Amino acid sequence: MNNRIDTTLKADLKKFGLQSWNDCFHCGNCTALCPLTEDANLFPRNSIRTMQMGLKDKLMSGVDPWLCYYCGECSDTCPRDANPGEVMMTLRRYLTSLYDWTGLSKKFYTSKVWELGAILLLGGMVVLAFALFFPTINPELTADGGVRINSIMPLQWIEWADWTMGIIVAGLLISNLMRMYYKIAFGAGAVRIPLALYFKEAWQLAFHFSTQWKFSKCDGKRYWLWHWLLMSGYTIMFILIMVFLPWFQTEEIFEVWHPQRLLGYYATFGLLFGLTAVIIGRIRKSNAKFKFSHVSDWLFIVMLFLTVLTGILVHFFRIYGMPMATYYLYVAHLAVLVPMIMIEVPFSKWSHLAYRPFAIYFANLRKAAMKYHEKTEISLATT
Amino acid sequence: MGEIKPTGVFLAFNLSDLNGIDPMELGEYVKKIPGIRKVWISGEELDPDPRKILTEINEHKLKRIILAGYEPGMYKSAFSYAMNEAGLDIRDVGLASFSEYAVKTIDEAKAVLYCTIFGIPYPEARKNGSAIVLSETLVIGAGIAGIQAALEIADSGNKVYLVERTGTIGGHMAMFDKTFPTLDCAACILTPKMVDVGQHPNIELITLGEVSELKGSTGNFEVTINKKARYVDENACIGCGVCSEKCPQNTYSEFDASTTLRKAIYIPFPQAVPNKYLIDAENCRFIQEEKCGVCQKVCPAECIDFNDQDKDIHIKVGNIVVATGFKTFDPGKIKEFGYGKFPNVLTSLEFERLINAAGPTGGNIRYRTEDKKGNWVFKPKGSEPERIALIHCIGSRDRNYNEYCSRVCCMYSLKLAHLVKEKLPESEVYEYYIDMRAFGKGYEEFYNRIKEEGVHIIRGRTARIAQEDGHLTLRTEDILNHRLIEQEVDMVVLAVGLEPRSDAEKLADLLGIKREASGWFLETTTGCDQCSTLDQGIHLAGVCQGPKDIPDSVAQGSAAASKVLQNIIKGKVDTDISGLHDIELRAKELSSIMEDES
Amino acid sequence: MKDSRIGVYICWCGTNIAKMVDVEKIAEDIGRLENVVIARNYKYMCSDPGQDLIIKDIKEHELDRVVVAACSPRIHELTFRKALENAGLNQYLFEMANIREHVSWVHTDREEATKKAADLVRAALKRVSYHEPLDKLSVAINPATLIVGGGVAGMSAAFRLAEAGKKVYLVEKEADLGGQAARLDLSFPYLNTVSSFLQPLIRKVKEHKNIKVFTGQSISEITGYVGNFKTTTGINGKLEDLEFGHIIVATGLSNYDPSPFKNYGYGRLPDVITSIEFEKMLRSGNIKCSDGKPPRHIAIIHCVGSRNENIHEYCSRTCCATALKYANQLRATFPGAGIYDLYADMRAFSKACEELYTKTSTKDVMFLMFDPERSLPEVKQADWKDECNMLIDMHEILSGENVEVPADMVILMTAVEAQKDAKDIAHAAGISMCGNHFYIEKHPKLDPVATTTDGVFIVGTCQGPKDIPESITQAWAAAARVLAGISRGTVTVEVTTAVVNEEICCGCQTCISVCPYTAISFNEEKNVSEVNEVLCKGCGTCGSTCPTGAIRSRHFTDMQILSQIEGMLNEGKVKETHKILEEA
Amino acid sequence: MANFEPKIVAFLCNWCSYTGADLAGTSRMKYAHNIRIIRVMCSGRVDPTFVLKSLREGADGVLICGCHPGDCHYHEGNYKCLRRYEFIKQYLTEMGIDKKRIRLDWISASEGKQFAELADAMTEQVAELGPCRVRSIMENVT
Repeated sequence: MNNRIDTTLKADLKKFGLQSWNDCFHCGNCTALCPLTEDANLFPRNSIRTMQMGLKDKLMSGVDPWLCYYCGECSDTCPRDANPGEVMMTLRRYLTSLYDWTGLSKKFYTSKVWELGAILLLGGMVVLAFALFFPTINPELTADGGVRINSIMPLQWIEWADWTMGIIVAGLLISNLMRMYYKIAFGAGAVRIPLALYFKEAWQLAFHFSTQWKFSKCDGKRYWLWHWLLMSGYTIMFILIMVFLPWFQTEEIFEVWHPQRLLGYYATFGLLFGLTAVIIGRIRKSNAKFKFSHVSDWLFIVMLFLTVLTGILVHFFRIYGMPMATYYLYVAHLAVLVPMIMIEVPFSKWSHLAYRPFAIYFANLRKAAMKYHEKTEISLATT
Repeated sequence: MGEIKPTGVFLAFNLSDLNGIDPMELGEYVKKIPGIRKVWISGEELDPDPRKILTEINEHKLKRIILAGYEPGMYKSAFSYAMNEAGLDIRDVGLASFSEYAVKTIDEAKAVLYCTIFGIPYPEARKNGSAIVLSETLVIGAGIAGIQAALEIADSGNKVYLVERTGTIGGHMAMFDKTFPTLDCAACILTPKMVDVGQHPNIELITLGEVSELKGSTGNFEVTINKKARYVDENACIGCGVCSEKCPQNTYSEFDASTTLRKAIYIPFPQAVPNKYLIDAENCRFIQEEKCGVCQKVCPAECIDFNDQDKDIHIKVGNIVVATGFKTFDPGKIKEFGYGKFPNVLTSLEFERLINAAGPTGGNIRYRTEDKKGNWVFKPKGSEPERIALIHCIGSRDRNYNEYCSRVCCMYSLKLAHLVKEKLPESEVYEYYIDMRAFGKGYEEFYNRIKEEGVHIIRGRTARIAQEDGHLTLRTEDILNHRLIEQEVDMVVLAVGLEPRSDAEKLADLLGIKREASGWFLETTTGCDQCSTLDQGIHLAGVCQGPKDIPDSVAQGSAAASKVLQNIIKGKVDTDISGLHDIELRAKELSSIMEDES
Repeated sequence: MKDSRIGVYICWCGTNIAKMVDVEKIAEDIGRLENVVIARNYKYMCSDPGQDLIIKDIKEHELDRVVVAACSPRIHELTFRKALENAGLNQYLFEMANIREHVSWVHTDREEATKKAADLVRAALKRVSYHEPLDKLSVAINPATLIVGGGVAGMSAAFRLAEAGKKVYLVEKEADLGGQAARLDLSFPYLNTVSSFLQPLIRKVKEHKNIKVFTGQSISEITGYVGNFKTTTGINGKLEDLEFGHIIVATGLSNYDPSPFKNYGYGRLPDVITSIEFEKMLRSGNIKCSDGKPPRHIAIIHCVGSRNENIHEYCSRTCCATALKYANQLRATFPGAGIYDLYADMRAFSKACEELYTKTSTKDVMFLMFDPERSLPEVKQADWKDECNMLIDMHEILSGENVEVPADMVILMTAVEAQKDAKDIAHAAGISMCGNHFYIEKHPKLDPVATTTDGVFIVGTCQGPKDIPESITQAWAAAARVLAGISRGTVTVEVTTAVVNEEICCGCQTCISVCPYTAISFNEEKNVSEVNEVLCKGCGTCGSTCPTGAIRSRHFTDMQILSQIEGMLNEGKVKETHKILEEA
Repeated sequence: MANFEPKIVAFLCNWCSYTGADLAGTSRMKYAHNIRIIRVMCSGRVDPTFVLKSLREGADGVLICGCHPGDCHYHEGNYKCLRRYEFIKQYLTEMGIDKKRIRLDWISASEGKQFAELADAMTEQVAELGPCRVRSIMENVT
């Protein structure tokens, strides 16, 4: 069955921030220039071609867009100013929305109203919750003059809220990942993957997740470092508050070198540094990958930045015993934190944190599977 | 004058081609012309969708539509479609194309538009009497196009001044080895023509000369040519070459595209015309610091004069043919290819010299090496490269450099590939292209022949070249076979594109020729005319008007000559009025005359 | 052999010759030989004093032949010939020995070099005594010109010549002027209207007092040679004889009929049309499918009949840019429609065409690439549930996918090919054709408009596919040639031509068969061959094939060359009373 | 055959080969001095009698050069020459003269170097054959 040329896809993609879809005349410069490409993954050109021809299925069953870390070199040297890097970025947004079964992701990506609305709504709910359950707060200080952070709301409650949020997010992410896996493993041009391989290749996940190794192959090691700081800081913080909240958010203020604080500080630093770098980059448009900023890009950065900022303030206020400020900021902190996690992680930009390593994993699986099949065929032929 | 049908004018501009012309102002101007019912400006009043146009036509009861702009034709079919729907005669869709008349100012734009509205060809309206034409002609640039033009005119018994900025005529063609697709050697077919020029009684050859001033008017130009000092008496020099033998100063040879060294006193190449030596002052030790002077001592004909000065030559001519040619793109600009960093990454022109029988290695393909003095040169001895890659579209079809297609690179690359196969049958040759533009007579056949010769032809633009231990590695996507190639080769030839000469702008201003955004001289495409500029006495020939291969340049050289001959034989040439008001009056007058006739 | 009074001059060329060749010795030895009146050596023979020396001697010593041993004749033969003329001696009574390029510059052993130089001088000496005075032959040129073909090229040439005040006969096969261009709506790359310059041109040509137009006529036979051609043609029956000096052939091309391609379904599917048919739609503004509806999807297919071994191997050159032009016009007409361009290689090479290509791709025109050698697209009827009339199956090679392209209208960019009657004109005017019946130019590089027959030029698309500007440029190029020829008034013919000695010609006609210029004709009643000196280029091939030696190629006669060989290999006869003139 | 210096007559066509030989000179390429050049308008002009005459007059070898096939200034003169060349070789062999004494080769106007090499090669080739005895025989006969 031939696949039909589809002209509607590009219109769809424009909503996801596609600049121009047809500038590319397929000289293959981008693909050859990119240090991450190999025979099995000839992006960006191939993805661009698929996009141009509107071959949706092929697009969905492919992982290529996730393998691109957007160093921007292809866009700088493209003879037709077709901006391959940005196209790949757009495709990632598009794929994210495809993987998401709730359809919210598409809404958030394609309409500012929806995204902002959702954020405000969640933020409002948090504030409301506090206002409803704890209209009055009696400021208490610890013996050593710190603010009793948990007297605003019992840690238990927070933890419960925390867990529920965690479960929802996890649920969404996992279900979406399943969909992604399904599309890739059984979509157009899929290869049958023997079970053993899943385990053999599993280490890829952890490795690429923790190191972003492929990114470091792109021209600027600098960008990789920024990105890694940001990402590691985020992850640590994420785990601390999601999993180890009781251990992290303690009444007593430990010594500076206490791992709780060190970890906290590291994460904060990583986030702050990475964010600042990105913000400056995007404002200055210093590099091709920063030239075009979709709403979702900005929103995410801003919210993360606010979260970090409020977090830091809360931290210092409570150390220096300023109860009310601490409590109000704590509420504010949660009011940005919650929507950020609830929206960005499963539906928007931050989901690539999950998709990318899995994409690499799946890509390798496929490669391994192909090799495997070849081998078996050969052995069959020989016998 | 006759009544103008109710007309709508559509000003088809997009921001890219405004050229400093303000559509609003133009719109205001047009509105005042009687009979103009409606004026739209593209994008703002109307985006040309046939349905919208149709309603507009009906609403304003229009019978006729004029589209104006640089490429109004882009929208024409939309309007003719609407006109047809409205049951009107689509011949009433008129175009006022600014590109057609090389319009650059608002007044010209107005004039063109005005003429179109009155149904008068703009050139007709510009015409204003005629001027006597002097029979002498100036040809600027003695490449193949210039030579051709000069010979045509001189053969018909008219005086020609042929000005060449370098020391010899022949231009780029003289540097080539073979010519595609026939593979006959450039020198053998060109040198006889050069000799003709040298010996022609009607051609006065001025080498080392550059036009420095233009006075007078159409048909009677007063040109000043600045002739650089040669330091060698052209009439006395017998071309024995003793001076050059003895000269101690080495420098890169321009004629050999810097693939080899020449002396400070030199002759560009053995068959140079005039076949006389010259001193390049920058490198002459005597002229620089009063030392040496050996050549003067050894010259048997005593024709060397260090006190020679630049001098101005004043001539009067009736026609000028501009054939200043091109320069090749400097691939050093593209950092990914490491040209200038890796010795065996060559430009096609360098390679052209390398494989030339009269080149640095006598036509043997050798590695480029560094000599004792640190110059990069080719030595006849030494080993041969076994794998050679050619990369197309260097600096062409690339918005970072030149967007246009240089037209000749595909074919000359195929030619080079063939020559390599001929000289090194065992070698592997790789061609990396984007679109194979084998368009000319016998070109496609040649392309097929090369394919059969076992040259690897790969669709894909090489992205970067890396050098490890002498080998060069090219990273390319083999698009048609869906794979990446990391090809290791010994030598890379960059098919560099053509660019306007660096002094093109100066000359253009001097002669009042207009230029494209890309820098090539702009012809008035009136009647698909490739040779003429707005001045009836100044003509274009060869690559200076846009990339061309040899036969096209030759043809254009002759074509320019034919216009010159027409002017000379007629004895007079049309002169133009430029003032907007005069043109308006003229157009009105002409249209009324036409009324009377019909 | 009759006595002759020969002067021999050996040139030093500074040290260039003298260094490697003992010029004094040679002069001395040669001076001893028969018929040598005087033998000198001088520093620079080519210099004015050197030439004066020769002139003086010719006058003083009544020399009737001159030999100069110096550089290559290709450099200075003319110089010395002029000197002879100035001295009142026929310039052909001169021979040059090349002892620089062929001796002093290429040898290292002075003794041997001197020997060789001497041999060459003796050879020249022997040869020159057989030289005979020759006069340049010149024929008057008829200032009128015949132009065959009234398309853009033909008319441009005609108009240029006429403007220069020359008579032109313009013969057009069709009922009206205009040719292919008249079928076009817009021209690429700037999309200007063709008619805006074509119509005025037609009018000007028709009205011009120097142009006589014959429409609906074809040329059957042309007689004569450069400067003096003849033919007969005429309008509605009343024939008239035309005489003209030059012929410009601008017969143009015809369009390929794509019916043989089953896969495109031309003729079978109503909405598969050729580019020419589409141009017609554009000119009428009425772009509709056969069912009268506007198309929702339009596909343009390149290289139909071009770049195809079975039909035309060549590239038709203009289709790609034309396709881009169409794409733009279609986009303007149908803003919402899907436009697909199925190409093989995008050959947008002309000025501003690459830019047109870029512009087109920004207008949502989808470019799909196929491989003309492996798999051609296949157009098939769609079934009712597809929202389009046709579907095109193709292997898209940039993605490697097999895809289906929807289409309501398919435009085939058909190849161009030589005129059906190309052969007749070629035969009449003496033009040679290549395999695909396009005319062959004299030299593909340096003489793109001339042919091997003097006075006959080929311009425009009869020589190969071209766009309008290129055709016009060629037309003018030819016009330049013609104008130059006319203003020279006469054409001087190579005198080193062949002549037939009718006494010994046996009438075997071998010469006729070998002559590349059909310059030799057979005289029936005399039963001998006759050479047309105007057509003869003096290659001498006939001379060397003539069994009886009846044909001599002047200035390269057997006697001259044989004696040259003799002189070269023998020590010449020394005259009894030899006296050596010492140098002045 | 110690230091035997053969005499070789070379017929060069005016348009390609002679120019090529000139180029060899202008670019100062050194080659054997045994070559004696005679200019003809076209290699097609080379009449078998020229070859025989040369040998008769004491030449040890004859070299004929023309434009490359297809490049002939007179379209196909060089092809005619090629045919004749085959015939001459045959004829010489029948007369008991080694056909290696005659050689036909293509030299374009740009191939000065090639001409020099050809000249050397030809000289060597003829030198190996030793002197041609045609002349002496003829003189004894008469």
